[in-house]
Amino acid sequence: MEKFPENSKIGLEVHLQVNAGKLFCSCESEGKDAGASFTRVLHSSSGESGSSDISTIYEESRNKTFRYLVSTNSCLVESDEEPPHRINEVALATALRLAISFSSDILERVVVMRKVVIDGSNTSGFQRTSLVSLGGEVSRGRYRSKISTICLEEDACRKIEENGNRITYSLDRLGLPLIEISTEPDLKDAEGAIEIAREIGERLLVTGLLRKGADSIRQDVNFSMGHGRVEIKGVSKLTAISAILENEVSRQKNLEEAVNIWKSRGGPENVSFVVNNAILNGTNSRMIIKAVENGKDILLSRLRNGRGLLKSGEFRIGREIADALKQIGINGILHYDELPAYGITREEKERIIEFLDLGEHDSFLVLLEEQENLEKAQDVINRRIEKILSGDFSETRAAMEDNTTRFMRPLSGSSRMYPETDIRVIEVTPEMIEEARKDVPIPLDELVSQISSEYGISGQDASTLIWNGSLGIFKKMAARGDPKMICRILVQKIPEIERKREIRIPMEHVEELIDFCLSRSYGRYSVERAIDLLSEGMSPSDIESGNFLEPLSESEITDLLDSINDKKNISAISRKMVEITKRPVDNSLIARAIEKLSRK
Amino acid sequence: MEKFPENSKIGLEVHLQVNAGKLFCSCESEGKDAGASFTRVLHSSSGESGSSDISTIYEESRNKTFRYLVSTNSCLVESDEEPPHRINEVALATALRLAISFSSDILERVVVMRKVVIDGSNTSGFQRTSLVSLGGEVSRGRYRSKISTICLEEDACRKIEENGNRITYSLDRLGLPLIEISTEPDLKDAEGAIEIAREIGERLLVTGLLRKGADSIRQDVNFSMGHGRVEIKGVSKLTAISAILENEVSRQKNLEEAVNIWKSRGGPENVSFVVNNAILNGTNSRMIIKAVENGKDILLSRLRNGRGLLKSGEFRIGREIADALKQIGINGILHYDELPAYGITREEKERIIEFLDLGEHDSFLVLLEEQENLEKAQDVINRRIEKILSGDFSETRAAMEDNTTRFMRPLSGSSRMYPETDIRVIEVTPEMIEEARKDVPIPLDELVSQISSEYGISGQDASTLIWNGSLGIFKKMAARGDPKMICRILVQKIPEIERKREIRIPMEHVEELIDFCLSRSYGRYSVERAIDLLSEGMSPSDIESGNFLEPLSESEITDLLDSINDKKNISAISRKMVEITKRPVDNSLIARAIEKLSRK
Amino acid sequence: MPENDNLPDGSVIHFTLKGRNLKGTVLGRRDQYLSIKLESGYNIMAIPDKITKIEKGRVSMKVETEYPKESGEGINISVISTGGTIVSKVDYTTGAVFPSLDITEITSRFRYMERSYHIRNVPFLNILSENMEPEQWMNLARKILEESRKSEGIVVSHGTDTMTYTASALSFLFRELSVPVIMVGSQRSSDRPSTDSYLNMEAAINFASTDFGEVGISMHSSISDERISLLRGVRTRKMHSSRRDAFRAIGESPVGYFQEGLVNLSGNYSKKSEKTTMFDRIEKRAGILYFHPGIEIDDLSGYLEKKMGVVIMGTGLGHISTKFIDVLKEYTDSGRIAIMTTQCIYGTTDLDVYTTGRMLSRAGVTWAGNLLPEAALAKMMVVMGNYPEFEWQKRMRSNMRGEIVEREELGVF
Amino acid sequence: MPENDNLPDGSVIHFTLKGRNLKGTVLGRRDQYLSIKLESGYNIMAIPDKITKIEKGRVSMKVETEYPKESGEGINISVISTGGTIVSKVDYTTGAVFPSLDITEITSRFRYMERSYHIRNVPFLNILSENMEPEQWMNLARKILEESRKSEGIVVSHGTDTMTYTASALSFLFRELSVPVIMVGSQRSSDRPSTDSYLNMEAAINFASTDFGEVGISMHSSISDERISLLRGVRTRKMHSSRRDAFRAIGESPVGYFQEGLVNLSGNYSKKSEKTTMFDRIEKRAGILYFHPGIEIDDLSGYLEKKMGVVIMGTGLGHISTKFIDVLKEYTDSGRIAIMTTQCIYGTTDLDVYTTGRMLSRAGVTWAGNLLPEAALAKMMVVMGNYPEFEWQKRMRSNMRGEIVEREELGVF
Repeated sequence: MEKFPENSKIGLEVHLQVNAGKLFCSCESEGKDAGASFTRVLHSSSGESGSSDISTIYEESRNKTFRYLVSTNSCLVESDEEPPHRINEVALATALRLAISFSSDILERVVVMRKVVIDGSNTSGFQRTSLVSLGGEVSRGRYRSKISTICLEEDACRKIEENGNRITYSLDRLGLPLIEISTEPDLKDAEGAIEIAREIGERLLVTGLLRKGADSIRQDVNFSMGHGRVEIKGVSKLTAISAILENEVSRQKNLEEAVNIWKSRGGPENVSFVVNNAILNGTNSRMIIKAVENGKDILLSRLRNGRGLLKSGEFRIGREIADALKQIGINGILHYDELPAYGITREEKERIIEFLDLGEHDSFLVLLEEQENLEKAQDVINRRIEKILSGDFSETRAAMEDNTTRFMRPLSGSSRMYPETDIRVIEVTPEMIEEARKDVPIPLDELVSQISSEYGISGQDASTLIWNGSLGIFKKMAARGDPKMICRILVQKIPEIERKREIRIPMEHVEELIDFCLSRSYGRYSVERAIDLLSEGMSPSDIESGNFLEPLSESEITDLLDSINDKKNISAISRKMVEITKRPVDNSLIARAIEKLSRK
Repeated sequence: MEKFPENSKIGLEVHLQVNAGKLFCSCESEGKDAGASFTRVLHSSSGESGSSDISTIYEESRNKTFRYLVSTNSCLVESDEEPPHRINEVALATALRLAISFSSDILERVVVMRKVVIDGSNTSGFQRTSLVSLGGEVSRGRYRSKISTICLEEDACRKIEENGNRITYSLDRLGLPLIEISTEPDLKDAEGAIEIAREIGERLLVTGLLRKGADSIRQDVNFSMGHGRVEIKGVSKLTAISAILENEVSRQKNLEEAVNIWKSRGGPENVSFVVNNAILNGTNSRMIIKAVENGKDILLSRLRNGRGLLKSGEFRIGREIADALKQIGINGILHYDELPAYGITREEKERIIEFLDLGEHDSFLVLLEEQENLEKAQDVINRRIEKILSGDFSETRAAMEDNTTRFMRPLSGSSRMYPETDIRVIEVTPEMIEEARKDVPIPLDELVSQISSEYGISGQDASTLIWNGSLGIFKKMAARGDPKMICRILVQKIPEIERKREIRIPMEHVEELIDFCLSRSYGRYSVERAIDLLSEGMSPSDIESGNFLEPLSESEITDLLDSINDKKNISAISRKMVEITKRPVDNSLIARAIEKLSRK
Repeated sequence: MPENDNLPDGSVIHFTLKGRNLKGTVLGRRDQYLSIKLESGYNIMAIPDKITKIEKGRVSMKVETEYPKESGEGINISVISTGGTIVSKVDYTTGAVFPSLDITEITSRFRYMERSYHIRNVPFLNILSENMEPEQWMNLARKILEESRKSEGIVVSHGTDTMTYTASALSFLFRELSVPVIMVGSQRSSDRPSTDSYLNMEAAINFASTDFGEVGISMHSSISDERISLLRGVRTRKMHSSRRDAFRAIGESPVGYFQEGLVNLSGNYSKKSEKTTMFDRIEKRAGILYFHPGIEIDDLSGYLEKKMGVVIMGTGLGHISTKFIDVLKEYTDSGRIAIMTTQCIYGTTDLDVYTTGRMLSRAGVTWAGNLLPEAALAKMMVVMGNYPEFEWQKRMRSNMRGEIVEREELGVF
Repeated sequence: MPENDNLPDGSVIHFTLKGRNLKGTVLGRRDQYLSIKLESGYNIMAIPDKITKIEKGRVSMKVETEYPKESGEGINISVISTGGTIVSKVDYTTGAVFPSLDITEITSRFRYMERSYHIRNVPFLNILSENMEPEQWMNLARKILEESRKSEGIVVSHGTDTMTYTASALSFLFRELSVPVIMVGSQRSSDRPSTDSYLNMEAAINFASTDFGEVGISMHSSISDERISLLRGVRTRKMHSSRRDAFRAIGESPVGYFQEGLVNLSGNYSKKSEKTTMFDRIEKRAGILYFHPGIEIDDLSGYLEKKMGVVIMGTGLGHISTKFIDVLKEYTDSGRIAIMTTQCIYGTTDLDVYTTGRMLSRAGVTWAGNLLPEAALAKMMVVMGNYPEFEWQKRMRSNMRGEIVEREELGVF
């Protein structure tokens, strides 16, 4: 395991999905495919004056077509066919509650901005985002971190497929409210980052408004160790933070070492490709043959002094170059270190070495690409090498499944932002803040012990209720009696039956029927019976009207026992009685009835 | 061959399609399938007071669904989705011209009526028709007939398919203007009817406005021989009139004879069906088995005194009954005379005879039909038998392919008509009549000899020009010179090339190119060359701009001869020269050039 | 031809015309021309040469329309007619078309109808729908209220021209509905065999027996006689002058369909309530203004004064020439109301997006999403009639009867 | 905070806000609030605790929009802008969005555009389209006439709100056209990456190089960035307030399409003529009246007097309450013109069918098939301005520019 360097600085941007519909329209949080789609291209307004944001241009150059799958929770707003509606009041109130909870200072005016993102993940070509509060602090255990800002923004589309220049997205996630909490880079190690991120996530969880699902909490991690800030996007699992940061530390160390070697050899010259389609005549390499068939040219360039640095030992400059090229849609790059391979023989490699007149430490690059893209590719490679050589490794990187990271784009500057003119400036009134103050989320462990002691349930159960999102219904029902029973239903019975039958039982139905039972003083057996019937697909109104929930009285049980021979197995008797009457039975009443009978 | 009875009376209703677009909208005469369709049902306003028209009710009872194939020459008017537009002025003027031609008195006001027809052949459920003139006379050779009325009406849909209760029509023919010329029943034999019908058709032909195509002239024939009027619908070929009328004479004679026999035996009693699904238990008849499988019941009835009259010798009362049943959608009827057959054995027939307790002259009917239709079927059969027994054979019948006729419906009365409220009453102004008088069609033979003598072409050619519909263009072109050449092109060249290549050469292109040639004094060879090029798919503008039509001059020919060795076969030389120059050649010029060369 | 002058309509005459002897029934006259129905059924308009004989007795030109006031057995449905011809009949003797209220013409076509529904025929008005006035909306609502105590569903037959105005007005007038109120009309009049009235009415009666607690419209879904849509009154517009499928839900899907005897509803509607209650006033002084280039401030001056409220049909998201801003500000300052709708028909208004919109908004002009102009007019008349002035703007913006579609999906344009 | 009052826009300040030190650029102020763009790019509106430092120099709040007056090589196309923003740009320093006329933003996206077209940029007006007035139609027509002598095709960029009015007016103003006149706009403004303006303009330039001799409109066919429709100006309406595909041909199909760099026209259009000629007068005194229940005779009295002609948007086939018949008769008797259109938008008018229609017809009201209200208004202004009074009615009924669809097919509704 890599040691974290002394000068490490770690900051977080935690994004929390708020389960309260969409931020700028009336669509619901969840939706499924609606069976329609449309396609778009995006144009950057590339002639902006002032500091044009290089990341924008980078993405623009990709020249992609985006296909959007319409979801049942999308409307003209997500399709970018209608102006956004007014802001979701619940989402805004939730952001205010979190801000208060973290002692962050709320701004009196919220200005909605457009942040240009033209990778297609937003149909409009921008993400709506607004600064809600400044400053604050979050702590957990021995860790403590300053908050810089809390923002309320829209989530982006969910990527479904990427196929060459055509990317498919779903609209289902687009427009969900995200609360973004950014910390100062004041953490020193991965464990601290994990703890702080966890604390932030739990604070929304406690409100009951954290959306369920895999991507409900996502974090970006900012990291620096002296080579500039790297922003690692899309870390979805907290536990991955350690591995990712360790890998990033190695990468930067190795890169630093490779750069030193390269410089010591005299450094590179500018890469400059020449076309030589004949050089591999007669090759058996399927990769080459196919490329040529597809109209690609063979571009060759010397890479002065680069031998062994592109891929050998721990050195991976080849990958840095390839990742940069991928951003402009160019994939076919080969280099000295990896050959012979891909069907290219040692002899063919020699031909290239000879053709390019390589020196002892020189490497080469082979690009399979149309000649017309030569200059663009050359430019990207040279800029990439120049940046690495400068020792400034700052950039935006994407977290991968295997906990490595890949180059994504240069760091975004402020120059991607301009105001969302379709939405008026939102006034945060004292009344709104007053309202938010009434219900400020407390830390999860505090809440757990509070619930546990208030209702007499275990801490484990209290925690499960919170994570399930069923604390709200629990509190409502528990106020009417028998918290333990209700807890058991919510924590055990329902999750179990949902798992077994692979269904979702709507919470509002559960609520309706528990209410029905409690108002008639029916007990646990009736409630369990109600859940069973719901899980079989009956509607609450059918269940209520059909007298399915009134438990059998002792006298009814006694009467029924007449027709049952074997009076030993009480649960078998119970099953039988349910089968006959379709009503719930309290087993203890059966036992009592049998006993009474036997005493007669 | 049957002799026509002395008291025969024959009248005609000749329907002529006018080639001038549609009568009440702006669609063209011709169109093809547009790839869309819709379905409709029709409702009769069955509660009308006054004499409700029995034919309407008959058709209504069929309970059918109509599917309409949209054609490229239909619009919302044909779909019955928009009110009719104002009347087609050319069609009205043509009706006026015909009226004048037949000395029929034109009404000063034309009132458009709706004639209810709910067999689906009109999307609206009615045909628009209007009386244009009264009286008049038509004669040909020794035949002479009085005209009763001339009407201008809409043509109906073209039937595409009939599949149980679902009938498919095309909208392409719907709304074409039809001129209906009705004669008094003053003809005595088929030949007269044919001659008069021909004369009427030729009179529209002469105007150049008779639509081309198989159904451009259709006639209904009214016939009576003492048993009431029979209206035979849809005689499309004139020559079929003889055979159809002869068959009708036999049918009525045989019917009369059968009725006499039946009456002499004491006549029938009312047919009264009983259900006996068991009677043919164990039968091997696939027809019976299938019917029972389809949920049909077996209905049986005695037919008192009817033995041998339903189908034996020349007697066919069985068919009269079956045809009537067919109108209400019932097909499965069997009777005594035709059994054993259809897999029903003699023994099974005996079982029926026994069950129904038949007397010596009695027949029986077996109906395979759901019991709930029993009364409807019984009613139709009894009414049909009653009518036949009364000796009143009057009805509307349909002409069949084999020149027999089939019962279609009772005669339509006047009670199907009411005014078309969507269209204003049309004023026929003195100016319109004056205009029509300027161009009154004359009989075809007069026109033929007039054209023949005026342009110096044969009567045959003149006649062909008229039938082809190319008289108009001929006259226009001929006025500019060389009528014979133009006639040859129109009468021979074009039809020949069209037949050979199976194409249609647009007349407006021919006209343009003939005009082009004549204006440059290019002769026959150029014009023929133009037709050839058109037939190869070149556009007139390409032909004109490409110098393809200027004939080779004698000097050009002489020059070309240089390169040709064999100077014997002039038509081979001609072909070669066309091939090289793509220009027309006058063979006589080749001959002259060769001669001159040989004399050198 | 002095002899003609005294001929009453319905006389059966023998006459000569251009020398021919004819017989027919006199139907009327225009100038010197007699309109005569010949024996062949054709009508002619002509000046007879001579009338040779006038038969005794006359054909009646007036048709008595008798019909059962109630029929069928099953669920009680009241069919209130306002002059839309549910069933027209043709008198083939004279060729006259006359309306009838004989609803059994429709119910008797299907046995299930006769067995399932007990129809109450309630004649109410007999006018052309273009002559419908706001007062009559009130009266009609009261009649529906009355019938709601006798029946489980109400069908209102109505001319199609202003049907959506009436449907909107009824929607706002009823605070609660214990019965479905289904409006029905026909685009092809019922005197023709191809009429759409039969199927529309069959569907309407079926819709009227559901738990739909709103004011709906029952009309053809397509030009085929296959499927009938149940459309929400406040979100529907007649979008074609003549087609059977002219009625379209704007910005949403139909609430349900009727096909092959079966009703299928989406669930996206208010269920009927325990009782029916209604507002009892209407403020008539409201109107619609269609903005267009060339409209002048002068054009509005007199007009606005007469109205307590005005629905503006602006362009796009809800714009009009900025020269009107001051006039409108003055207007709303005087306690009146101006609501912006869009002449695009489809899509929302939004006065937050463009400068002109923001200026209008500041001038006191109200906007309410995709509220339709016709629905806005009806809503305004009900709101102004029944709420205090200071609530008008808030009420106009609120979604009272589903008249504002909060989420416009892609498929509905 | 008196110190703020003198801060000019564009000042770069260091300040404290709720105890935190921040830096940003002042963009403006509303009440006591300063609008400040922070270094992070976020704008805030706040009252700083204290301004600690004001940097020297200021960020310019005005953006100079420089653009080439001509560009590209090939066919000459004049692009006349009327205030529709062909290209907007964002100044990321201040976040300001500003219009630009730099058409090379579009043409330079595709090599074929630069090679095929020589674009002349012709700034003409800079107004919101809802402020367009009939006089400007005339001026625009004259500008087009002028450009038609220099270019082979004309593109007119225009705000979408009143684009179809202008397109109709131009259609009638030009008696002959030797160039295609293609109007183009955008429904999503061009300051956003998802704007439709680029593709609409690319198509417009391509349409402008065909033999189309009418006034057309180039807008999205669907919400996808795939296909652009060429629509006939006189038969097109903006039918949705916000969607890209808002522009619809009413009662007919689009004249053609542009897709993947290729133009495909149907052939159903007038070819361009040898020369361009135009009418040179317009009668402004015409307006549109939207009929609705509750409209009163009083409402019209002042209005009609001011207008030489009125377009009525009636119900259904063209009906209004019969109480207006006398007023209209008087109006048309005085030599003015009233033309009936339908508020259904789709479908024809027909005053021959119903009683009310026939009464209106007798009262002198004109009708012209499915002529659209907006086209009727423009046509009326041109007809009244250029023909003698006795020809008005006849001209309005005649089909001058394809504004009346003689055959409505099934697929177009």
